[in-house]
Amino acid sequence: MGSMQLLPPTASSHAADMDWLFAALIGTSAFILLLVFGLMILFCVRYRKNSKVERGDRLGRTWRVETAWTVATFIAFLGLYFWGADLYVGIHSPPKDATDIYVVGKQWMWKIEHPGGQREIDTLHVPVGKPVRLVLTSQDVIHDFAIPAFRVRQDALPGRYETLWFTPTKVGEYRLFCAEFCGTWHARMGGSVVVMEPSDFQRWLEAQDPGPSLAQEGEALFRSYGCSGCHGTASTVHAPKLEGVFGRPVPLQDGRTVIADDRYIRDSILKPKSEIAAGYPPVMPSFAGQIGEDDLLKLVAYIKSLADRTAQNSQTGQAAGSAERPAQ
Amino acid sequence: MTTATVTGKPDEPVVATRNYLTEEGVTLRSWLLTKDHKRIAILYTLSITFFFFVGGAAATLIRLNLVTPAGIFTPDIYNRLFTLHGIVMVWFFLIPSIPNTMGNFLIPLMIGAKDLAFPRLNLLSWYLYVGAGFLALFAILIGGVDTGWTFYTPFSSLYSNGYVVLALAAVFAVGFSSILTGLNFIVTIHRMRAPGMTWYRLPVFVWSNYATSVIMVLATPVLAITLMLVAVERLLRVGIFDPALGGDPLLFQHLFWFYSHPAVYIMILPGFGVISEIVPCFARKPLFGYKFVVWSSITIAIIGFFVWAHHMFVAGISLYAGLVFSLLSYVIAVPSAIKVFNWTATLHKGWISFDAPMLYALGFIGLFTIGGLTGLFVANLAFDVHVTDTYFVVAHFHYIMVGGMVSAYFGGLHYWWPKVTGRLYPEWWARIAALLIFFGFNLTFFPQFILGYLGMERRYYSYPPEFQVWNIFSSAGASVLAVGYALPFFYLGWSLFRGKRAGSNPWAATGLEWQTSSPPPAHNFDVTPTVTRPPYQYRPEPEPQDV
Amino acid sequence: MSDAPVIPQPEPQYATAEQQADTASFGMWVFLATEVLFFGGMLLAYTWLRATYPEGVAEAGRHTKIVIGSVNTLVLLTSSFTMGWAVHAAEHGSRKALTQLLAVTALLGLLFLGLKGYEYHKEWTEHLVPGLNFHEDSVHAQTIELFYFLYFLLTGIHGIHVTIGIGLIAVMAVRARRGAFSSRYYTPVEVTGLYWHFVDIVWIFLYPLIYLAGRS
Amino acid sequence: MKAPPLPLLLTWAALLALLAATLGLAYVPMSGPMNVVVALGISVAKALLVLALFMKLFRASALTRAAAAAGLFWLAVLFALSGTDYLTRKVEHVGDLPAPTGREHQPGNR
Repeated sequence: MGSMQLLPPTASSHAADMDWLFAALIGTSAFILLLVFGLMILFCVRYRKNSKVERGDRLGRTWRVETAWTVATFIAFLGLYFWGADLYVGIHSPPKDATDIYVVGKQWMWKIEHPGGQREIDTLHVPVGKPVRLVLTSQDVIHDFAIPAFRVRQDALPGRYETLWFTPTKVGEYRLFCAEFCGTWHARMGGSVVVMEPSDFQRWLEAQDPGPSLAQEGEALFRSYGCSGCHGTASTVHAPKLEGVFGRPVPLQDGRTVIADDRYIRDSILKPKSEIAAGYPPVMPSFAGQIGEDDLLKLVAYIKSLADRTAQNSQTGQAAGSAERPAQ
Repeated sequence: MTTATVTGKPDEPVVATRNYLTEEGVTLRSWLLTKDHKRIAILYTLSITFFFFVGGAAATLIRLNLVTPAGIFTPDIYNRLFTLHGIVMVWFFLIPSIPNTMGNFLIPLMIGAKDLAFPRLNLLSWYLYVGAGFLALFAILIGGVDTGWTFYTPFSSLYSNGYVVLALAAVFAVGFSSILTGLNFIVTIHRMRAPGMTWYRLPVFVWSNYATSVIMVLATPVLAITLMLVAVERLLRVGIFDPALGGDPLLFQHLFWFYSHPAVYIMILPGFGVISEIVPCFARKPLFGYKFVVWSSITIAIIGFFVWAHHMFVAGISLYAGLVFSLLSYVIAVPSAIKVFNWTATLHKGWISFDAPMLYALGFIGLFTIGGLTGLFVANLAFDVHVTDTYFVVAHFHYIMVGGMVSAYFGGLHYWWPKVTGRLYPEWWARIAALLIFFGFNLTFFPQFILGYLGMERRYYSYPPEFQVWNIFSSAGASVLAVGYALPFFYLGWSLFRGKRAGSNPWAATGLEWQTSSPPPAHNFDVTPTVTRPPYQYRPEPEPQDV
Repeated sequence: MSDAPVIPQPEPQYATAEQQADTASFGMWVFLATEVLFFGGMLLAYTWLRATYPEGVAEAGRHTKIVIGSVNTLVLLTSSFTMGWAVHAAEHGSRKALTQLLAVTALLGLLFLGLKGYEYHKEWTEHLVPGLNFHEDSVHAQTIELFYFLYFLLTGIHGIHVTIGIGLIAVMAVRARRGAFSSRYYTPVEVTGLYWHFVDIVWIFLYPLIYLAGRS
Repeated sequence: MKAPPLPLLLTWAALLALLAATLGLAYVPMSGPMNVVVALGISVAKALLVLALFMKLFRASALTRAAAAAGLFWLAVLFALSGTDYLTRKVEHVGDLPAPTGREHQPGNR
């Protein structure tokens, strides 16, 4: 059995701010509560039916009293509003140097991918003192990534990214929950956030089997989904070659030109007929519903990694990922 | 309109032999086909009581499950329990509770009318309610629903394995019951007032039911159409709420909360009305700041529509929308605060007695104040990022809806019990129940604020062990609360047969409903009253009030 | 044409017949306010769809049957006119004109439903019914399906309203024929008229949203 | 039956004229959202005609007009406040953000 804990651990840059806000809210409420309860009890005792106390003149012009307490409460409330709004904007403005960690929610687990390709499920390792931005999405229903010790949470919606950032301030292990009801095992969709010293975190990262990077995995998927059958260099099908495509303009059949960015690549996989590259027959089938959100990420990453390669030197398709991963 | 419609029989002094309970016959048929608003109110009271105990049973099982961190039930059963609890309590108890029982019974009496404007519509509304109720029970019995009462897409439209469409149909139907009631009240209050009953002579109870009705009429259709869209989406696998189909789940949330936030005010505004009747009566003083109380109700009904997205601060709405909705939420806190101050000020220099209705009313003010103040917490953008979807929110809205609304419901039930039944309830037992409910409630729900801040999430059938202590407090409180809620069922039932005869005005209260006999005759007033004075003209000593 | 002044006794909850008449018409207005919000939810969904996928909606709009839609608008506007005329006839106590005009209004309503049914049939054969037989090769297929999803809901619910309206009008016509109304008592006709005009107004907005999208 | 009263007849004629106008204008290419704006503007005009003359809102009591306005007001609230979200939302569809490739990520590189 647990103890009679009153406050959760305070382990992020938001947490202390939030606790101060909490204190202010409690202070304001306590003042109003004591006022109301105090007066109620006072009146109930003093003016009980059998009490002989003098009633005398009652409050006359009520509108003065009314105006006074209306204005007073409104001003107090406005103060609280601005405080909260300011903090909220802060919670939604990640610093530029935050590390991006990708989180995909799925009934009923959190799949987490570090920039170096390290992967974990239901556990998130982060270094203390470094800002982290989580990029959240979901593969099925709405989930919510909640870390009470950091005082942050954010819904993860299917089909789009939401972000969430924090700077852990205290080494330790904290609970991680799914806060938006997502089905049978909603209560078990969680785990822990492990905050480590930066050096320990480096060691942890290195000790992880980094596995293939996203791009490398994407390459494997590129074959297993059969993409290489048409887009591969050896293919006889007249399909666009993807080397050097990313980030460059692509002329379309309807005369427009689009930049081959993340969106374009993704749409081309899911809705291939929406923007057909000029000079190619619209023969590609749609992969909507067949490729999961995390696989899609990997495919896009792979095609990106082909950006500065030409068709010749990518025969082996050895993605540069492992070599160029940030120094660890 | 004049007093030309005299039916002319003299009133019996103590026991009204000619009353609505017997006047039109006592057969089942005469009840099931009645058009008398008072009888329909009784029908509603019986059915609502039934659903209150259904929802209460689910709540009991939920609290039982949460005694241990591992939980007792399987997650699927637990998920169905809280969904059942939510759907039944929200749509089959809280929303119709005060309006459809006391509102139905009292509004015509209070404004000096013979009935509501559309009695047949009133009966239809009850049949819709009962039909919807059976549909909901049927969905529960054949396997239940596991979406939560909020039916969030795409979970409800694609992933849930419960009988979602049936539940949606039930809520759809009960929505129409609610719309018809609201329509009836609005038209009645506008068109059926007795001579001299100007707007500022209306009791606050009537005003707050009027405000409630406006919300019912204007918000419920949006819920109905939204739930229909979800049902079609689930049946046909095509729809606008699922991203996989090209839709937007936040569109569902916007539409859902456009109803469901104002619905909170549907639940609480009639409670304000009840308290505004009880407090002056037992303080023997006019209501302090009558016009402010009245206009704060209307303001709440209107601004209540402007704040819905404060349920969505972490759901992915834009930053700007969050700022707007939070500000508006703070604005609506002001009229609520005004009411609390006015009730408190009404006590000043009064002659206060502490009969059971007054105990409930004082309990209401206390619990509602806590609920309202914690509303400031969750309306706060940043703070909501930490506590939304936790037990903090659960505790907050239970303080409003259970601590506030149910206290008001019981307060009103006791206050008007003599009028409705012609008999007095046993005072001692009633006070015991009021105290049990107050303390049991606080024991149940106050720990949940702490749990919420600690990070215990809603809708969890099992939880980390460090949360157990507070959960045990909460469950212990729930058992006290259950006793408190069960008690009135017994002593009120007893009083139906053995209670003392009440007479027409046992509280020496003002208000037209007390001018007619108890129980009132089928057509309410033998002579249509003419009103010459504002409400709540209380004086220290009980004296006969004339009209 | 002269008919005996028929003024039924007011129901017991009313003091006078005027009060009852006022109340009925006010009740209908409040009901119409509900209806506005009922359609409003779907209109918000439509607005969202159109704002999110403008091109798809434009393409979907071009699939709609503009001739039927326009003729139907004409039919409904005309029926509103005959309804207004019927109320006018009731005000002047001309029983025969009232009966005939109500009948014409109901028939126009039936014509509307018939054309609508024919339109649905064509859409079925063109595989435009979402969830049941939808098939579309366009790149905007998903949006077109969503558009038609909303189309069938909006027009379907509107069609239910039309059907109810026709029923009400038919009842009024029968009652008028039996001489239930007079220049001093015709509230039911007036209230039915309010409902019918509202159904017309809904269509006035549905018409450009559905049929005129993407025509330019 | 007698001839219809002139105001009704004129209203009907105006409605039909507006119908023709909206149909014709729908085929005229206009810039941006002007087609929708024009079409809805004409619809509003038609609806006002029906409300004012067929439903006799001109002659109705203030209370009736308030009831009619209430529905529209709350509809406007639904649209306007939903707009605060939709018009300012920066939706990051999956795919809009740079996916991590494991090689390009440098601190400060976003």
